[in-house]
Amino acid sequence: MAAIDYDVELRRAGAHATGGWRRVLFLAQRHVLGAAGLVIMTLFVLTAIFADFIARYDPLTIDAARALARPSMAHWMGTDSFGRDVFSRIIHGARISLAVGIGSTALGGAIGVIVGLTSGYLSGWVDLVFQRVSDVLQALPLLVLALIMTAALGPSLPNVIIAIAIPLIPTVSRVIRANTLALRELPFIEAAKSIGMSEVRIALRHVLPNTLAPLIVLGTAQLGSTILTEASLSFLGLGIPEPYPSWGRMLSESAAEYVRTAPWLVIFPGIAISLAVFGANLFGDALRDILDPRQRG
Amino acid sequence: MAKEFDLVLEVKNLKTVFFTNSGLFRAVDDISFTVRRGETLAIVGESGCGKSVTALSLMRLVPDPPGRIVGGSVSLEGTDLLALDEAEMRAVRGNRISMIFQEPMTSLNPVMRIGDQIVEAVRLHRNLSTKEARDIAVEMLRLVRIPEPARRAREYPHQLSGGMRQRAMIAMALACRPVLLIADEPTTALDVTIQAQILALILDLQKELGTGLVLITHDLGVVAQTAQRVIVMYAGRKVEEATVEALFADPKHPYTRGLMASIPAVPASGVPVQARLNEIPGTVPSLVRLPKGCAFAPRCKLAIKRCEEYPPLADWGGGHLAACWRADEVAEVA
Amino acid sequence: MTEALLEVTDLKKHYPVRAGVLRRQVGTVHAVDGVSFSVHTGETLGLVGESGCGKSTVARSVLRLVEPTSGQIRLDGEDITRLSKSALRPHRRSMQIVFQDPFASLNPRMTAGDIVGEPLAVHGLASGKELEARTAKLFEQVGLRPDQMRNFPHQFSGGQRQRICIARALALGPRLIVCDEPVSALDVSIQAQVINLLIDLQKQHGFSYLFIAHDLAVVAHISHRVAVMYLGRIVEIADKDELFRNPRHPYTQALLASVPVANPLAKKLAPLVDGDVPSPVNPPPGCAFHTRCRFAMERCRTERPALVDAGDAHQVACLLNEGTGRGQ
Amino acid sequence: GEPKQGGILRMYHRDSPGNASIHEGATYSLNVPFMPVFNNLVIYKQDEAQNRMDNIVPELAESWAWVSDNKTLTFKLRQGVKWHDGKPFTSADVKCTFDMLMGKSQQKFRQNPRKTWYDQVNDISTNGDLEVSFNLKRPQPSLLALLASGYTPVYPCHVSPGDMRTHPIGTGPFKFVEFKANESIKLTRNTDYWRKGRPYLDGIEFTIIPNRSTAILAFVAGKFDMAFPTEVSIPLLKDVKSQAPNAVCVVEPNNVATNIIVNSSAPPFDNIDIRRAMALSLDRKAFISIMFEGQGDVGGTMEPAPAGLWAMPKEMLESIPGYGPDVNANREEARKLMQKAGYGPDKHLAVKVSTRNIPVYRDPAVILIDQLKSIYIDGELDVVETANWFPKIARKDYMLGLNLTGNAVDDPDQSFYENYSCGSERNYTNYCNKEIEKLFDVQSQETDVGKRKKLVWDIDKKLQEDVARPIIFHARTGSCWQSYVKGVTVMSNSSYNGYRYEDVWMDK
Amino acid sequence: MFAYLVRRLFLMLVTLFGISVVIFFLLRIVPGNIVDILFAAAGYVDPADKANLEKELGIDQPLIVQYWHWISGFLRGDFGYSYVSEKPALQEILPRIPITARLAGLALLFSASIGIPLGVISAVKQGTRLDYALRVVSLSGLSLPSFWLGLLILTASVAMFGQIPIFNPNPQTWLEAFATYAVPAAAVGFRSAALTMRITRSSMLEVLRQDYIRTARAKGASDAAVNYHHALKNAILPVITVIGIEAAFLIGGLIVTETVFNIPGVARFLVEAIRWRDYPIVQNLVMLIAVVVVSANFIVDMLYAVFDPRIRYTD
Ligand SMILES: Nc1ncnc2c1ncn2[C@@H]1O[C@H](COP(=O)(O)OP(=O)(O)OP(=O)(O)O)[C@@H](O)[C@H]1O
Ligand SMILES: Nc1ncnc2c1ncn2[C@@H]1O[C@H](COP(=O)(O)OP(=O)(O)OP(=O)(O)O)[C@@H](O)[C@H]1O
Ligand SMILES: [Mg+2]
Ligand SMILES: [Mg+2]
Repeated sequence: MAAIDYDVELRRAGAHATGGWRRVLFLAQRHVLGAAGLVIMTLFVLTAIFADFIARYDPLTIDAARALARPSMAHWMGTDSFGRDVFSRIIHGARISLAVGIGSTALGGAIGVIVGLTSGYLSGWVDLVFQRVSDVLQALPLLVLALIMTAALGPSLPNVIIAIAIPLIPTVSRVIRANTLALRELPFIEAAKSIGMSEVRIALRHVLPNTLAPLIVLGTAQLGSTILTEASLSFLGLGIPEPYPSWGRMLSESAAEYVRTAPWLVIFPGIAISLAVFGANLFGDALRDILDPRQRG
Repeated sequence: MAKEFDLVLEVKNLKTVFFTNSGLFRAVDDISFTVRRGETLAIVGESGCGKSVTALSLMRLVPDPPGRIVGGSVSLEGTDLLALDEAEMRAVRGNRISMIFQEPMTSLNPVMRIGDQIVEAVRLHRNLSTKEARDIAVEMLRLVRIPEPARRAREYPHQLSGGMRQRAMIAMALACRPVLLIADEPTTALDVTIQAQILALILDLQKELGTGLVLITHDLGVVAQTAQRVIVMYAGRKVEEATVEALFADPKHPYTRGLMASIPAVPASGVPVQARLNEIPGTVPSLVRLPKGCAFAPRCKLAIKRCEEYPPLADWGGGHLAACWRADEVAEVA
Repeated sequence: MTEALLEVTDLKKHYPVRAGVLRRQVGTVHAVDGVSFSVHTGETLGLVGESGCGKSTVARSVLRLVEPTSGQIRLDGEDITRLSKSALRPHRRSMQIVFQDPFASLNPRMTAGDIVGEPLAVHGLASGKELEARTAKLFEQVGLRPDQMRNFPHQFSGGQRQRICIARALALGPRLIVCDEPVSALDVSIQAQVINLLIDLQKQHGFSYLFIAHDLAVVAHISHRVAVMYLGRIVEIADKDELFRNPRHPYTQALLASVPVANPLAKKLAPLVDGDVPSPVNPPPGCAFHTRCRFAMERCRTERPALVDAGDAHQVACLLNEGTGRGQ
Repeated sequence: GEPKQGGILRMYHRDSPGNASIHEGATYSLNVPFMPVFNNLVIYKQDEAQNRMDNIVPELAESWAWVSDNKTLTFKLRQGVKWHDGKPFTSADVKCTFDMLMGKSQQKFRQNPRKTWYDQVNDISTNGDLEVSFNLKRPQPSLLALLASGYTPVYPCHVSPGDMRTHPIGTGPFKFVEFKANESIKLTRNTDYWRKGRPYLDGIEFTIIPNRSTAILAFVAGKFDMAFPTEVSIPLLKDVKSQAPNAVCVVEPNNVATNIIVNSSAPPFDNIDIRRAMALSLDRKAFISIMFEGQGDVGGTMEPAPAGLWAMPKEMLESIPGYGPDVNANREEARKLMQKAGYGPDKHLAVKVSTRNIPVYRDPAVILIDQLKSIYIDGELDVVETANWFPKIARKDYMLGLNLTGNAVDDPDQSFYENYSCGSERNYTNYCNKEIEKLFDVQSQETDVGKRKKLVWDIDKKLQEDVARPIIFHARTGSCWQSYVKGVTVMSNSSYNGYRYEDVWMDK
Repeated sequence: MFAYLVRRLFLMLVTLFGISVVIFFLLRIVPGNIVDILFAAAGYVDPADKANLEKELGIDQPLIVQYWHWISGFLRGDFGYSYVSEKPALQEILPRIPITARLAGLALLFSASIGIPLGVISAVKQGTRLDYALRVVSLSGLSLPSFWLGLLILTASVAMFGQIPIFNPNPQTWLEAFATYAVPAAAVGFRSAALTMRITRSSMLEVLRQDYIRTARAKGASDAAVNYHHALKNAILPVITVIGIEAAFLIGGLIVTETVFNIPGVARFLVEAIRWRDYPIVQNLVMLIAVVVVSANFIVDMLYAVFDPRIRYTD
């Protein structure tokens, strides 16, 4: 048997990382990819918040004189055909992507949670109806639904958020419902009943907090996919309208025509989207490992 | 097998640790014991004291990471299992040494037929055709007294009751006629009447096949009814070892004694008034933050200053080992 | 004895087994199939039986955590079987439950203090400082330190968690505590502590317990009277001494014989019954135990024995006991 | 070299036209694939880029003449022409076609967008199988120009308008084979074509590729012999030139004017000052430089010279407010007007700029919004789905709209009556000025081209000064084909008239 | 089992009915109809002509009547006529189905044949560099906008090979036919394979912790036998579910892919039909897609029963 360095092994297992930031640091080391994801997400959020300070030009100002400039010191990512600074637009685009991502995830999530909780908690015919409705929503292709929704509502930021949020509802509500059903069987819920607690209070105080972990995991995963959905909608001409610098919009239609003459118009927004979604996915993945107790080694 | 060993298993100074993020768990700390042919050795102790890890260490199935066998030797009929490479060890597992687990439901593969699971065990170690192996499987099921074994062999685990599943596990474990069988709490998940059936079955088969048996349990009643020799574990250590008669007649370790006293007994007759039990105060210590010296000292009425030093396992006569400085006073004080 | 605190008469709980297009009911789980018993003030009634025989269902029905199919539950003389949820609320203070699994019984996201104080808050009995003080008192009562109120359940050991559960049950000052296998999940050496605590509390406050366990020894220790269940029915009920000295039902006898005695010199294990417990969906006709009973007669297959008094307040449901007495 | 017979011309198509009936459509998405199926009475000469009165040539008509005070236009028809289904072509078919266009026949088009073209026609009369006359209410010399447009094919009498939408029958050089919506359109050579030796091609296959970048990539990769005409944008043109240096590309104006439709029936644009200010704020050069890298034209209603026949002289154009070269001065003036109307640096005017959700509409709208910022107007883009665009405009549910107006023929009659006369369905802004309308009639009847031009210039200038429908620019677009494709001519003052494909051949 | 089938079928019908209602009314809520669009294309509006046309197409009738017309026709297999092409809707839809089906099938095949093995490897090698690399690749697959990926593939292909892998309606050879579908299928399949890989991985990790895996090891089974024979058999269940659900998502992915690669399949056709408000096409096509999706879920459930003997669907 080879000699074993206990300290090394323990360090690897994270025994030194107790409490507070040491634990966070350890988790970051253990989940390098997740940490990278968190860094990307943080940068993304900071960019969105401080877009006005980071961007070097107004993202909307048109200047024919500097149209289609190659990436240079003046314009790090070049300019588009309107002479707008691509870098500034990407920086401001973070804001829109974040708004779409967080907005639709939060909206779809909130409704999904309410539906899922009610459905799982009340069961009976309410559940049956909700289940069928979510069957219906799930059998309709998400993009088709979003397409019709944006067509109905007209393309604007809030409408795009709503259109993307609606197809999210069944996904979220299914997860929450399954969780609620599982939780309902647990003795602590029965204990709450036995002390005479009302059903609503049980649902809010005991069931909901315990569905938080799967919700967060689902949320981060969805965050990424909503950003992608917005991009796809934009590609099909139904995303956030001009002149707002949505990344999807920057990539779509007209920009695609520049794929070889001015590739920076296509490359940078594409990278921005991929990176943001990638970051959200990395982080979500790690979060799932950390939050899901069954995943712990 | 070239030669018949009387001493089937000899474990010396086995140490298994877990490296976890809350620290180093010395789950098995310097444990030694032996099992003879046809003998039943019981290991008792409370939850988390290292019984299962001991068993898994013998099979070399301790999950790594986080676990690691860090010392000692396990010799099965003279071969040191810890020195074998993984392929050699695979040839031993399920063949010369087998194990039955606590949860019969989760320990069987839910998507495989019972018969196929036994067939697999046989074919991994015997060069037999599927047909021959299937015959053996049915035969084994018959041996563990499953009615209509040929039909049951084609069923899936969920179609069997808990008792029958455990019988199937036993059939699988014994299919290759191992020299050593490890049973890790084989009846804890079962009802008392079924438990009695299963234990009787295991003892019968053991007698029939001459297998050495390591029976792990936390139920002193089961120990009394099944074992020839007993090891008592506490916090990863062996604190006492004796023949079953000696242990029950005269427990030498305060923990063993406390345990025996705290177990309510079915009144033989006329005992009954509702009365407080003798309790052992405090809780089982965490394996990471073990007290210095004797791990039981903080809960022990007999604890003295000296207990900060770990008491060696001493022979208190007739092979009755106990790790306590005041073993000879235990009977009087308690 | 005095007036019964809890009186259960002919309690039945059938769960539907549904199948088919419209989820029509195709069968019934006879989880509890006509159970009657009473618990007096200050008394402990033990309830034993094998897994799945309906013990927990009895416990839950008594507390109206499941709605009984039929029968009557009287608490302190008042019929609570059909009370509405709100009418039931005041009665909830009189009866509480402690479950088997102390891990699952505590909301992992609440502090121990909040968990124990919650019943008081829900019933508006205390708030703020007072709530804290009363919670602290409850902690002391069950042998926990008040400074542990801020800790979360996972920071406690199994025994301590069960104490938290007990403290929560005590909060409303109940008169009846239903204990559904409160010690089965605990370590042997801890089990004694919890049983002692329950006994001490009973002595202090005069609680009544309905104490459920599958371990005969534990039941024997804590109970005044013991009822034995098999497949949804009580097959025997008697004073503890009487029952253990003189078990009359073959099932009770088998149960007693199957318990391994912690004495190597005592008789070796000899299983008295073969086979498995039948399914409660299709309980055998007649006496449910006849499939495993060594004394089964032709009549047992068709005739269902009633629970009859065999003298000394010893009731048994076995045809062998009709006039004579013991089965063996 | 000598034209060669044979080969199938593969072309991509920018989108799927709704149907195959030219008379029921108003987009050159229809003309490009279906013009080859038909013949007109007369047609602009297909191998000359500029459409002019003097290069109109006979087609189904062998000759024509203006008679009785220029109030009757008589055609002698070609003999022996057969429809693709074998039936003979006669004067009855001509009468049927134009009666239907005027809404006089039993059978009706589902929609008839160019009905107004024949407002001055009283009736059609035939004289035997081979003569047909258009009897006018008053002289209208430009009728001939309208008849020469690709929009004016002759339909057979014996085929219902419904069938013409799905399976058109014509007399043209190519026969219709199939039209799979969103997928492809296939034409095959009319072996029985009256013009001997034509067409050269065995057939034409259009593959519908709505995604422009995919389409261009496919052209560059050699999948197609020809790109969809006048659809190659200036940036893509550069791309094509670098990737496929052998391809032949031309850039021509296409007589499509990008303009602003102003809702003058509601505040704030009911105020002429604000309308003027808006007109003054435009930096047309910037539009052209952004959209076409400089390759576009500034003009009034009529397409600018030299491709356009009716454009105002430069000095005249620059005298119109907002057309002057000094953008800053214009804007200074605009700001004054705005201040007069009560707006200023502290009080901006919020305006919605509605437009269709198509890049050629959206992009100039974005630039417009940016330019309006300079005169205290905060514009917000309101993109409208095609389905809702006209109903919205018709409801007057907009403030400013960015619109494209394509002119089928480079003739003032078509453009003035359609877009500026009171009550015309395409007069989206409801601009109505009786005096100007009188001038429309005057110029329309004028047979002397020189005099007519003067009249037209004055009208055009007045229309711009009234800010009826400010024209921002006239576009230019590219057309590309592989070098072995010969005989293609891209029209320079219309994008609706040049797709007979009789003269196209492939040197392969 | 039979009762279960009947019950499932009944629920499927309920779902399909729900979908028919949703899509029907959703389409009518969306402003604008075919007539508006036709007139928009012609650039003018004439209220009388409009009314005529609306009458001709029957869209002036009360919604309930329209719904009944449609749904009763649908049940009889009469899908009506496309508003745009004026051809029978079925004739428009049917030829496009095999194209999309081939594409989707290939993408799913791609997804399963790459995702599952890599997922197993990643789980078995958990925590190693290989695992990290595979996870990064799979996550990047989930992060790339598929139209962007498609565009880059097209561009690169033209730049490097002078060839463009867009749809070829008349492939000459078997290889050409395969190439027509393979590249776009790969572009969609990448995302789907990434998803499958992730699910396989986490499902495998879950299963590898189970007691019966330990039992298998205790029998002396080799790692390969344990991983592929014991674990994968159990881990495959959630993977099947995800692949089943993917079927619905795939349609969404196909919309952009069919656009970029100019494939005349149903997905793009659907979008085009929505744009034209071609109700007969949209409604019937959505119903057909829904039937496929719902059936896919049904098949997945049935596969469950095949793979997991515990599931017997008695209720
Ligand atoms: N996979 C693991 N990771 C970390 N620690 C472990 C692991 N398995 C066991 N341990 C630790 O080893 C110690 C001994 O565990 P073991 O399972 O042997 O106890 P046991 O005596 O079998 O208890 P029980 O009666 O509950 O089965 C425990 O305290 C536990 O914390
Ligand atoms: N919600 C339910 N729906 C259907 N059947 C149920 C339900 N709850 C319990 N049962 C069935 O009722 C029977 C009695 O269950 P119960 O939990 O009361 O048994 P128990 O005696 O407490 O068993 P254990 O000792 O395992 O806790 C069992 O067969 C069980 O499967
Ligand atoms: Mg164990
Ligand atoms: Mg129970």
